[in-house]
Amino acid sequence: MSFFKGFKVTAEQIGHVVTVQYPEHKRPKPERFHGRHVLNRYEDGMEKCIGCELCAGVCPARCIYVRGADNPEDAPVSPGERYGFVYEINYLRCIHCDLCVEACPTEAITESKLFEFSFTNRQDAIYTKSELVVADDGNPQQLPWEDWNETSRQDTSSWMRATSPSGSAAFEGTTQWSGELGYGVRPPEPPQVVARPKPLDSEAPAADPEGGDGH
Amino acid sequence: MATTVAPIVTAHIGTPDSHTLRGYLASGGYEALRKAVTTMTREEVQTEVDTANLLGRGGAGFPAGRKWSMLRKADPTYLVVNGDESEPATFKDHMLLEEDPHQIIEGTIITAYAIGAAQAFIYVRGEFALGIERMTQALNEAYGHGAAGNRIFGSDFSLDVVIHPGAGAYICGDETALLESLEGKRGFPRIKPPYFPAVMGLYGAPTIVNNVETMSNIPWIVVNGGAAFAALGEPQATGTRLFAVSGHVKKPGNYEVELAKNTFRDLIYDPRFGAGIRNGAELKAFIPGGASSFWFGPDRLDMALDETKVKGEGGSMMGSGSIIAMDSSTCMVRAAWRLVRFFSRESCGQCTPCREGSSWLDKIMYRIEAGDGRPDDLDLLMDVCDNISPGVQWPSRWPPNMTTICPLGPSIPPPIVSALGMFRDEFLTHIKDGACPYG
Amino acid sequence: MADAPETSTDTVSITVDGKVIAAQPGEMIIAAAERNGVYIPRFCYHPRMRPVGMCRMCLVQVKGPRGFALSPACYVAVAEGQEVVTDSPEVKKAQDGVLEFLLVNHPLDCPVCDKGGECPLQDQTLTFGPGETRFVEEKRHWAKPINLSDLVLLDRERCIQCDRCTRFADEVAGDPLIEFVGRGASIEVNTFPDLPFSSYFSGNTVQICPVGALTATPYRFKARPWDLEQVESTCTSCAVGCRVAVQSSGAKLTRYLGVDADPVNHGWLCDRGRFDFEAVNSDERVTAPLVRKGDELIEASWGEALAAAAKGLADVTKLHGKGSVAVIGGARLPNEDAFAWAKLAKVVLGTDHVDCQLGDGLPAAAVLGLPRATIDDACRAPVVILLGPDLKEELPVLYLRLRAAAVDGKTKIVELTPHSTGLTRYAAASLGYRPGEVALLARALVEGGGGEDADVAGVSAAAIAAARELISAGNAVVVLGRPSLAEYGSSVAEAAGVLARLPGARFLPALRRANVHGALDMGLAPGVLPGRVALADGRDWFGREWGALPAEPGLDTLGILTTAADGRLQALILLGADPANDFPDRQLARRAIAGAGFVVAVDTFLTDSSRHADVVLPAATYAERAGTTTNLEGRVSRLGQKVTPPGVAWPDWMIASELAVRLGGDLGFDSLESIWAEIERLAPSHAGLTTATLSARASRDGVVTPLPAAPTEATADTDDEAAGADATGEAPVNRPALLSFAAPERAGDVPALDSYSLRLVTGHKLYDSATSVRRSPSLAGLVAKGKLRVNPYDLDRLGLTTGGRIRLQAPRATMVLEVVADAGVPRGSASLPFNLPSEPAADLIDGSLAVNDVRIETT
Amino acid sequence: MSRLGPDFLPRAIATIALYPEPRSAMLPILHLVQEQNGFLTEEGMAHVAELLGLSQAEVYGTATFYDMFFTHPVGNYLVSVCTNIACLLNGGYELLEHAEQSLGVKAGGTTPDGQFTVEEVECIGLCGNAPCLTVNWRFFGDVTNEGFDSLVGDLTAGRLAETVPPHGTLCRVRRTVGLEAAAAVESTSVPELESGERS
Repeated sequence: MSFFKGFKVTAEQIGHVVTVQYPEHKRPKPERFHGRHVLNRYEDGMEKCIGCELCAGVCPARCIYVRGADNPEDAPVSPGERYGFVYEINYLRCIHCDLCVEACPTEAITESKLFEFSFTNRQDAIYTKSELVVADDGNPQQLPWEDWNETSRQDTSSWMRATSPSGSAAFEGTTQWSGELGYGVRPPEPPQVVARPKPLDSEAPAADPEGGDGH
Repeated sequence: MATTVAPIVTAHIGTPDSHTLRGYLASGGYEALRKAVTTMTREEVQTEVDTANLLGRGGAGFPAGRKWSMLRKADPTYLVVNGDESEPATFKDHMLLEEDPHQIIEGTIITAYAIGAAQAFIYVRGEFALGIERMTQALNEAYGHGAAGNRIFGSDFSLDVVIHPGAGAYICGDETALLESLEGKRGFPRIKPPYFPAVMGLYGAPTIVNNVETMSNIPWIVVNGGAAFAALGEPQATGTRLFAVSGHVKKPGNYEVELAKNTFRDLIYDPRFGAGIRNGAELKAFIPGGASSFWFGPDRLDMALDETKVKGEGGSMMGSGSIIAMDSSTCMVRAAWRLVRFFSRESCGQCTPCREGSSWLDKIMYRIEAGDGRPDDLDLLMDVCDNISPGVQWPSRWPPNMTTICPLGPSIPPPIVSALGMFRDEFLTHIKDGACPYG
Repeated sequence: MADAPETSTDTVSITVDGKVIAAQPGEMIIAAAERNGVYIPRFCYHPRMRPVGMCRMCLVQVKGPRGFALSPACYVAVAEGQEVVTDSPEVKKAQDGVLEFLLVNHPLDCPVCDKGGECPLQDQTLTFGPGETRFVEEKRHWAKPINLSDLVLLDRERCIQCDRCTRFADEVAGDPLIEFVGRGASIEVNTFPDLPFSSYFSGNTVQICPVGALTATPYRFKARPWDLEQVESTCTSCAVGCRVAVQSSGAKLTRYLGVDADPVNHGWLCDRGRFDFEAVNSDERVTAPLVRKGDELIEASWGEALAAAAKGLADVTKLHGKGSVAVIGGARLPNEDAFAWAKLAKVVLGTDHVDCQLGDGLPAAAVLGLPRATIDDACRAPVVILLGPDLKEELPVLYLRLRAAAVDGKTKIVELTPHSTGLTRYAAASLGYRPGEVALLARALVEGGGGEDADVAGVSAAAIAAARELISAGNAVVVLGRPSLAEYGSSVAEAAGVLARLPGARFLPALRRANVHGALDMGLAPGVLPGRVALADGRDWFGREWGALPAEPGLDTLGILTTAADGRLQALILLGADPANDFPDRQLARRAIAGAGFVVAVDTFLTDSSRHADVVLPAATYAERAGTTTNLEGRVSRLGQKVTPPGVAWPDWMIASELAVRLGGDLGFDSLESIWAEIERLAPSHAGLTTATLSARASRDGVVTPLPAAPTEATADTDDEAAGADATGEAPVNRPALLSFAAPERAGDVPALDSYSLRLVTGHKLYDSATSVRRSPSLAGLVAKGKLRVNPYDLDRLGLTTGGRIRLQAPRATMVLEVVADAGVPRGSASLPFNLPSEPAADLIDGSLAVNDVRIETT
Repeated sequence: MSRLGPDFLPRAIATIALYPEPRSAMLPILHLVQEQNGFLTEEGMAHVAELLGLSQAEVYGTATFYDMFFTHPVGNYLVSVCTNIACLLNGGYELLEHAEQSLGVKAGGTTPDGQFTVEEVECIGLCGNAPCLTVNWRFFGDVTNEGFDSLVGDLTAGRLAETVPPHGTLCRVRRTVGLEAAAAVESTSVPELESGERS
């Protein structure tokens, strides 16, 4: 009897169309799909990456290579002293674990839901900064070898991070999701609604859940 | 009721030309020194001071004679006189320096004789410009009179005295900071061990540091004997002491009174002294011993002027001998904030708890006073105070614990802890109303 | 208690957290606890500096008369029976409190901070601190960062006022150029306005800063700590041999950190040693062999280049005999490589014209043959006689050690110098002698005599008498080197011979080149064989294994260059040497390179010398190959390899081996270990020092040679045995005796100084035109303009004013430069740095003269 | 003239001679520099460093510790208003506010004509006459708003020249005596300068 039981799932699918005509038609991706990375910018165009190498440090696949440099005083690339001078991700090694996104102190690196790219040589699998950094509209650049269709625009969006106490002990151990930076703003998930801490700020870490002014 | 005794340190104040040699000689000046160097041995002078049980008048209240006896035997040794009076609302040394400089010099030279010092330095607070001028003039006159310099009054004893001006730093009132400053350095208090002045003081040599008022007592003790001094007051609090009374009293000023036989009430209310609270107002609280002491409410007015009692029963101190009366119109948050801000501005910056803690407390207090306080702030204030002076509490107890090199650290919490302890409601009103109820 | 240590007079037992531990008397609690595994957090405490108790992080509870009270563990000394608690709630609260206070004003810009990832403040906050802050106000703000100097940046926002850098500058370096400024919460570290922190030791402040307040420009944003890989090594910028951690990221060196080697550097490095790694990374390195084709040096394969070199050398030898080839240099090489080259030269090439010194040192016998002292010996000696270069400029960390000893009153310094040095202000006596007459002064110092008021070498009798008094205690350590390169080294050797007669005198040679002492040990000197053996003494011992050795002692560098310039020496091998730049008599060196028919250069860069070579062989350099090096104490310590050499550069020993094969010999080496095995077996001074001994953990700070137990003195009285052995023809040849120093004959008097002239004095500056400085961009900019220093009396006499420009005339050359008054230069002398690119004294010097005189004219 | 001039240099040298170690003369000599220049000029501090055999940073670091030393120019009249506890209770802040308004500068500032600098100071020890202030460190107690205005008037008119010396003058009385110290003044010359560059 158990033999037939095993076919139960299959049998239930009879009559349903479960395949789609890929690549002409693409399914919507799950909300937290881990695709290829983007390097975000602030609204004024400054890069968020400060070249701190925490992403490279945390990467279990050792696929990220970052070098920092002094921001040129007359034409700063990012706010503050340091910017990401070199930024490379080797997609032959990347396992899309998103730890780099978690580690990033400035939310400079996030993962989009784009994943369809192929290469004809190994060198091309290394995305450099010029390819990873978002375009002026804040969305990822479409690179020639990436397969985008009209639905892909929404795949360029991505959630920020999974576990984020944001420096506040009030949320230690609480799983949180913070809002999306690149593409639209979705409501935060339930645990954060109660009292969302201010993001970790390099100058004044706010620990006050009531958000009183810093005087 | 207040006792009446002949003044000791202020005997010449108010006499004509008290700050000149002529005026000083007219009232028997330099006879003590003459007596000491020509008829007494060093040990005899020490014995008199020991008998007098003269407690140091700088704030710590350590017996001067005992201090002298702890001096490490070495050559050279130095005497340093602390005239860097900067404690808020303390102005007695200021008066002595300006009005009776010769008495200080005489006391200094006698002390140097007693302890065998090679040279004496009188460190005068820089802001006391007139005091420095009068002291310098007095010193010139003293040399001319044969009371200082080579072979004083024909004896074998010679001494060079230097008037050293400070330059504006409260912390230099701490004896080790004063020594650093006297060595021409930043006034950073020294770590103890190893820099106990009596062992390793000025230039690493054994050094006695005594307060100006202490020095001013010495000539009288030499002339009248230690026993006569000890007969005043009580055995644990002998002699008279100069108190600076200020704030909301009718007659602020310096008053010399017999210790232990008088009370705070005498100083504040006696018509000869403070003469009561002005404008007919009520006394709300008073600070018994300078900015770093825990405050007293009116219930402590009848406590005797006796360091042992003030520390033991009162949990505070007489410290620098300054009494600040605050009437019912006073915003206690503001008063406490101003004192904390003082410490924050005067912290030397060495120890983390004092440097960072004082400025943080200043910011919190300012915020509360300005109406931006938060409910958690009161606990925060207490905990930050506790991190500076572990175990600080209300009602207070003496002595406080320290996490810093010098006592400036534990001086920061008393105003806050006292104000919070006695007037918590005022803090809460500030926070609730978002403004100071006293305008 | 089971684990109670036995109490003896030299330990005190204290209780830490309930455990009884043995502490040394006078030790601070923090140190005693740490040695016994209890780490008490700290920021301001540094074991090499006086405690200040400023950060208050190390508060622990110590039981006193009033019970347990919080006390700082960094300045409370241990006492018998003391009870200490480091883990109670009270201590924890105090630690929380202090860390919260420290973070009140400390910016949380860790991601951009170079210290992030290796920051004591980060680490201790995680270990001991609170999880959050309650500070909601605005933090303190300063401009970030500011330049304290060309090498050091300061971010005052991050500073936690621990006093480490300022204390270091004042207490250790003696350059109090940074200070606390302001007071209380607005206290900051800063320099005098517009006066940079230009200390030779400024990099140490970066290393000991417990936060990212001080950062170094050469490392700024170059890497993160978790990128770095590290190997321990020994610095080869000078002959002090500081232990250092070499760090790299990717294939590039990124940073050196001082390692606290107790007998040597106490964790300190000079800035030249710390930052000259940039030269290793330089793009201008020679990365492939070069062979001259006509006027040009053309890249070639190793095979071609070695063949060309071998052919050239063989041709010369065939035509002119074995004495027609000379080897100059070798001080850059590790010991193993120096040994291989010595063997190549003395056996395969058969020449003894080998010298690792460039006319700026002392005869090998004066370095190797005098009783040797260690740095520790010098720092503990009752008196140190300085007869050498300005240690602050040439051997900076030795300067630090001696300065500390003098300041602490542990030793007194008596200095014999022709111009004031960095140590002059710490010296108990500084005798400023007339150049060339140091031997006379030494004689007066040792023998006394002379008239009551007779000057000797320009030094007054009173000053000599005072100095005699100072050295009368005996057991002096003489720091021996070249006080000036404008006079003969033989006068110094003569003075050394005189000073050696002082009872108990020992010598610490102060030659500055990296491994010059190792190269001398390995026989890269005329008349010397490896292991501190004279050629004549070691002929049998080495000959047994090596075959024929040169018959006569060869020429030193001065001799080689003179002969080559005359065309009587036909081939030169430059072993990492640049005589055209570094030899005191540059003109002679340039003529010699031109005069030698065939020149082979083994080098890392094309230098003024190697660009004239016929064959250039690229060598691997520091951190690119392993080996050992020997410092001025004779301490052998290991070098670490961290990166790979650029291009096809080889280690020097490999070049020697390959060249030997092409010359028809075989050195018999296939690895560093095989070389060391032969050194251990043959070199008497290194007997017993096996690779295993060197690699042992106990040898991390190096091993001083010869080993105390080594069988090196076996042959002093073996004449009879040897004779007996000859008779039977069977008995083994004994190890030869170590070289001994025979005081040279008294030299003739130096010529009198005419009243128009000044006698030239010259020595190195730390930042000069050396390759490692020029090729390190961070250091190259620090090279100063040369100024002529003259006694104010002479300046007056010549009618000149300080700061004016003058024309300096010497028979060899004329140069225009600034003159400044300096009372530290004796009358009749003029002092000019030796090797600055713009005003090189080396252009003025005639190496054939005992002293060099110059004249000053107004421009 | 920023280094110590002929009027001040001998006083500085005599001061050094009073102390067992030269560095002790730091504060008195810095006062002299301020008396001569009105504030501590860089050249003045460098000169002190020379006289005491110290580095310039040591002098600078020490000077900035003390409130009475200014490393920037201040007005001819330095008006220091106390606001500490005794004055606070007696209208010190009101007096400071009045002073700021009446002179038209904030505490720490100097009037455009360079005459007055107003600063808020900690207790200056005249608490019996609060509120109080000093002008060039000469004391004025029980200062009312009107009293302040007339004080400013007197100062501007030069009527107080007897009481209030120029800014920076700490002590108008010269020490004329001494024992070993006085003898030493005769023979002391400027200490020999540090030779060579400090590096």
